[in-house]
Amino acid sequence: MSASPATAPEKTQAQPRGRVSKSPTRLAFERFMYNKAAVVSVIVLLVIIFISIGAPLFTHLDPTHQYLTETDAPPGGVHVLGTDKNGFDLFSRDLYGGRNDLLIGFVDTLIVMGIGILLGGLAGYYGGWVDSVIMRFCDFMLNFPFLLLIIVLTSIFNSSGVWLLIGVIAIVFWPPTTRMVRGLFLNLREAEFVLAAKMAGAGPWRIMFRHMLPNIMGTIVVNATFTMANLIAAEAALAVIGFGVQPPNPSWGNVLYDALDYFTLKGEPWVWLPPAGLLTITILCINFIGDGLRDAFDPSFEK
Amino acid sequence: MGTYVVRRVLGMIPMVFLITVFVFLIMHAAPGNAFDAIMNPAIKDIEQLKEQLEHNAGLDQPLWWQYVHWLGLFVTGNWGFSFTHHVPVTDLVGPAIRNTLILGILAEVLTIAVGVPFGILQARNPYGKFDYTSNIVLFCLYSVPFFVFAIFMIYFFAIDLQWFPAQGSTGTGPNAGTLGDHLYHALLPALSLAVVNSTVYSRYTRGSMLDVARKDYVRTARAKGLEEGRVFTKHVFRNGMIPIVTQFGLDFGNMVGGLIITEGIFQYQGMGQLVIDAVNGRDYNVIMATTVLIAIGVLIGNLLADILYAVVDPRIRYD
Amino acid sequence: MSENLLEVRNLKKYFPITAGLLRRTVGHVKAVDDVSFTVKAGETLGIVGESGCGKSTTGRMIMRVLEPTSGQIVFDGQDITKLHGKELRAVRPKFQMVFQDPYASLNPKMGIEEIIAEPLIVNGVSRKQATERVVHLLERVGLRAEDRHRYPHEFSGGQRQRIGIARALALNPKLIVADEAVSALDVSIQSQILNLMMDLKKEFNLSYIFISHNLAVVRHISDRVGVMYLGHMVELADKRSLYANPRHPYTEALLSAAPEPKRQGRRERIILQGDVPSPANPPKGCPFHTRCPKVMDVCKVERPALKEVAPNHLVACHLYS
Amino acid sequence: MAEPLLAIKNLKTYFISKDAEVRAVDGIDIEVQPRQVVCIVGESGCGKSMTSLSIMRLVPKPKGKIVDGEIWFNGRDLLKLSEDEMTDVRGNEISMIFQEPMTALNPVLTIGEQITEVLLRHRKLTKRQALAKAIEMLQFVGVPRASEIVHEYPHQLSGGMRQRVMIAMAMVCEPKLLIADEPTTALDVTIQAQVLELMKKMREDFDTSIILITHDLGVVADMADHVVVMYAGQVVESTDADSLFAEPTHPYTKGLLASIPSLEEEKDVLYSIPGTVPDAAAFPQGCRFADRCPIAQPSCREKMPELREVKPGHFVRCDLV
Repeated sequence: MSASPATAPEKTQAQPRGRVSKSPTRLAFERFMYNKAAVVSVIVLLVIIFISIGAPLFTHLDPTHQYLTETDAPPGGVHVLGTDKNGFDLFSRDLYGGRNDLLIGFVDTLIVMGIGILLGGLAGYYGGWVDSVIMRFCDFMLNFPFLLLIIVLTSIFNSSGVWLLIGVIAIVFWPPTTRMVRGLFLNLREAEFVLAAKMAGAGPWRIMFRHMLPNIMGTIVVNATFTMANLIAAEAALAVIGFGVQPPNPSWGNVLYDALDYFTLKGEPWVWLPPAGLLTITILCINFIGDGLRDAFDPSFEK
Repeated sequence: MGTYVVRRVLGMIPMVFLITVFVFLIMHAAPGNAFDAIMNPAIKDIEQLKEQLEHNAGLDQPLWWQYVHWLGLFVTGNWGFSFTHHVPVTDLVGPAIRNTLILGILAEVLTIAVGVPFGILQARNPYGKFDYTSNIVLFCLYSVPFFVFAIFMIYFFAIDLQWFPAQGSTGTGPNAGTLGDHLYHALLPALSLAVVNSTVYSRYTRGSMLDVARKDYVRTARAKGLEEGRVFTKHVFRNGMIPIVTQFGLDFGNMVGGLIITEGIFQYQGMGQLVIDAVNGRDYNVIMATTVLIAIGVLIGNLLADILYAVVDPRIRYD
Repeated sequence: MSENLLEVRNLKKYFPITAGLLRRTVGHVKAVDDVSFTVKAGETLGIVGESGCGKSTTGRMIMRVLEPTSGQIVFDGQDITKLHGKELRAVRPKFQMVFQDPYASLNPKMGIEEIIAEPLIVNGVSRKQATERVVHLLERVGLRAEDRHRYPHEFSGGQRQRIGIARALALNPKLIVADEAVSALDVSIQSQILNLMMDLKKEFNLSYIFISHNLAVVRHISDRVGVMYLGHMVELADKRSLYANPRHPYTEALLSAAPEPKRQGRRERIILQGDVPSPANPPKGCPFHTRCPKVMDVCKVERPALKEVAPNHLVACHLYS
Repeated sequence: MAEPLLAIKNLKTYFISKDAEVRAVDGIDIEVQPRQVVCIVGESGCGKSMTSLSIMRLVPKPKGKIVDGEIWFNGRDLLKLSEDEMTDVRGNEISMIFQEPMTALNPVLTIGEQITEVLLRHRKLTKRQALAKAIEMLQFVGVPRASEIVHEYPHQLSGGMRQRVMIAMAMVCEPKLLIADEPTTALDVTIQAQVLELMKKMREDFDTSIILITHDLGVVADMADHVVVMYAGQVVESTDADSLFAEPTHPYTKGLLASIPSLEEEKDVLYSIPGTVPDAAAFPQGCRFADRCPIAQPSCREKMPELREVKPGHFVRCDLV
């Protein structure tokens, strides 16, 4: 206004001085790019994704092959990081293992968020008996000793494929997300702009997906990021007690599992340090990205 | 309040019932049983023997019968015999519960004793240098999976420095089985759970305290002439603790999960270790008993957290 | 007298209260309890009352965003009480709403054009036509055509309320319910919006139901005014008659309590004792008898009916029976 | 005239952040005489609430900062007191009530605890004596069942009752000055009338001066001895209440009064002040009202007018009147 000295007509007031109008999403993106830790994390994470997907570029060894004549070999030579007590090449297992961890993290996050948005959205939007049924089921799943379920299912349907594990983890992790999404929808249900959309004649799907969802998408994306970190940690935790991805299929967790004995821990740090480090760095990066997203979507959140 | 507790307890019963049905079905849907796992294939007439054993154990009956049979015995306190340990399940469960409680309570006490005060410390002087640096450190620590942390703990404190045992829940020698011995064995696993968990509580406490500090009634307290210390203890702290109690309730399920894995890593003889062994050995009776107990444990934990919540917040009315 | 555009008959909204072990319904919050009135074409009906009197609930039921417990809403000769889904959406364009909170009533993630055009797009108007209409509407409510490319966060409260009005006008409605539409605005902005609404009414031949707690604002904009108390309509009259000669003791007290910005010739203030009773447990008989300075024995047992005591002046009070 | 109880001189309270300096209060002078009710009136964002928080030295840290000025109270400059000395003043010599009685009371402490807290801080009393005093005070402000209410929590009371509790809490040490920041804005009209009446009684019985902050000129007309009109962080008009309503002089005050609909007289079209309040982070160089002023001259935009005495005791910040 200081820039417009003449008696400006009422309607031109209180508007940004000559700035291009930016959508809330664009503003959030700009705020995210301003966050150094988050941007660095994105780069590091991309590197980790690249080396696990591009694992054949770095090693020609097969991570599922047991070099039975060369068990417990120290680093050097063909086996860059040596082999473990079963004769698996550790370097290739560390590289290829990331594929499974990232796959589980990514796919399960998609599944969990998909279920969460669908069921949580329905429960929160419709309320009443729809809400009751979905929420009772959620409560049941939340109280179910889920770790037990995972252990039982994975050990029963003993298979080295990851898809069973992905399915089981999804079953266990959808309820908290559904609950959260339902809460978000419930908060918005009585919002005046939702009533306005109803008044405009918009149907339930339009209201849910054009009005409510975009307004909670920020929170959901942030939550999805943290969920992904949790899911990767959860798979690894299971693997560490022998119930995650089953050998010979590699994962960072099951490499750690095979290192859990006195002599390996004491004398062969090259067995357990790389997978532990990769796991921690991956989770750290994802969390930093989540943190950056949260600040970007909600600039009022602690600053 | 009384009605509420009654309703919640009554609500737990169908929940526990459903959980047992599910676990029972899952167990029996699996190929193989305990006898496959334990029998020596060299035995003569193995098929016949197996059938005999299965008949004795009731495994040739219809599934529903087996379930009803198990349920009937279970509610009367007869939890059956462990196929792999060859002792009554009740004998196994007793010490396991004790060990797990020692570990769990120690871990939770450590978590809260470290996490909450640290969060308060940060909130007392927010946005300062200390707050800023500790926030970054906590965030990094929070991202370390607790089992990775456990491995490092074992490496440094058990293997390198030899201060603590690397595994087990009791030692040998004259002190074996005393409370001190139990705590000594539980400390390392408890710490590895607590350090990472306490970062969650710190972050949460800090946020909650800062949130409350912005509330109108805190301004009122200042307008009344109260000194800063009193404003904090009486107004900020009390209200700031309310969401932390909620967090405690939400955490309960996670804690149980963490305990099972920690016990696995440290070979600590609690419920978690028992479950892992039982699952690996297809030991039905043990699986059923531990599952029901863990489910009940989680439910009771959630209930306690809800009651605690009502105690600290007079606005909550349960009716 | 023109035809009634809207007839509301015996409208009720009860919200159940549950308690006990089995969550049985132990009572009801009687938010709106047997309210009837009409709105003529081109007329503005003001509804005043204090918080919790049921005025907003009434407005929302008429707008069919809240299900009535019982009663009938006849709009333009059609009973719309029981319409649902497609049928309801077919009649919606004829009645629209302007909301209280200029910040919450616009979707922050949508551009202004999308916001105003939504009712048009949903009802099958082409993009191009919709844009033309948006430009026209924006100019009509005192904003610029270029503003359609902006987002809500770039506008002030008063400007947002203009956008909300433009959206309500998009489908050429016959009736607009304005629920505390100027309450959140500063006085100087409030008068801008009131003037705009009165201009638009003439131009588009609108009817308004103007819901507010502010008696002076209601007087300014309305033709007839209804006073609500604890879910009931206690007085309903022509504006002049109501403000010059309030009949119901509650209306009288309400008018005397509203401070008028002048120093000389202020009316004697009637201070009511106590609070409004809870609508979950309303008093028997006349809902106002617990605070009424003119209470009689009959008031405690029998609820007075809304009756015409003077031409076009209806009161629910035993003083007039 | 006697020595003023409170004299604010050239007070400046700014909000300073990385990219902006928001001049919430920008050089105001206000005097409050003993037993006087001074109303500070203005629209949202004019700095009236920040003025009151500045007197209490409770401006939100770390961004808010009193950058200049003096606040003389009872012969001392409050801005020069140590934090300890200031806590002795708060709640004891000056106390304050706020707009939202729901959020201004601590939800987890009983009413009794919250009132006795003030007494235990400023008076040498035992807990039992303090509780007795609290009950007495609650009865005095018209809270029924006072001896039971002290053991109840804020959420169990109605809005009007909560504000009475706030007043009891503020008055329990019999302060010389009560600052009431929009005390009735969140309340219904009939409850507002009760609370305003109570505040008048407080002034009579305790000889307390009151600074009443409000946006409602009706409340001002009802309560004020002296009125200070604020606009964009500055005082634009300051005079006794009678002359303010009889001869409003600043164009803003005039516009404000003309834009309020009346309960008693018919106004065809309300006057409306065009435009919106300037951004407090970027005030124009000259008169801050110039862009909205009907009589503005080019000179108004060059030089900031001083607050000058146009008649004895009547100060106006405008060079054209």
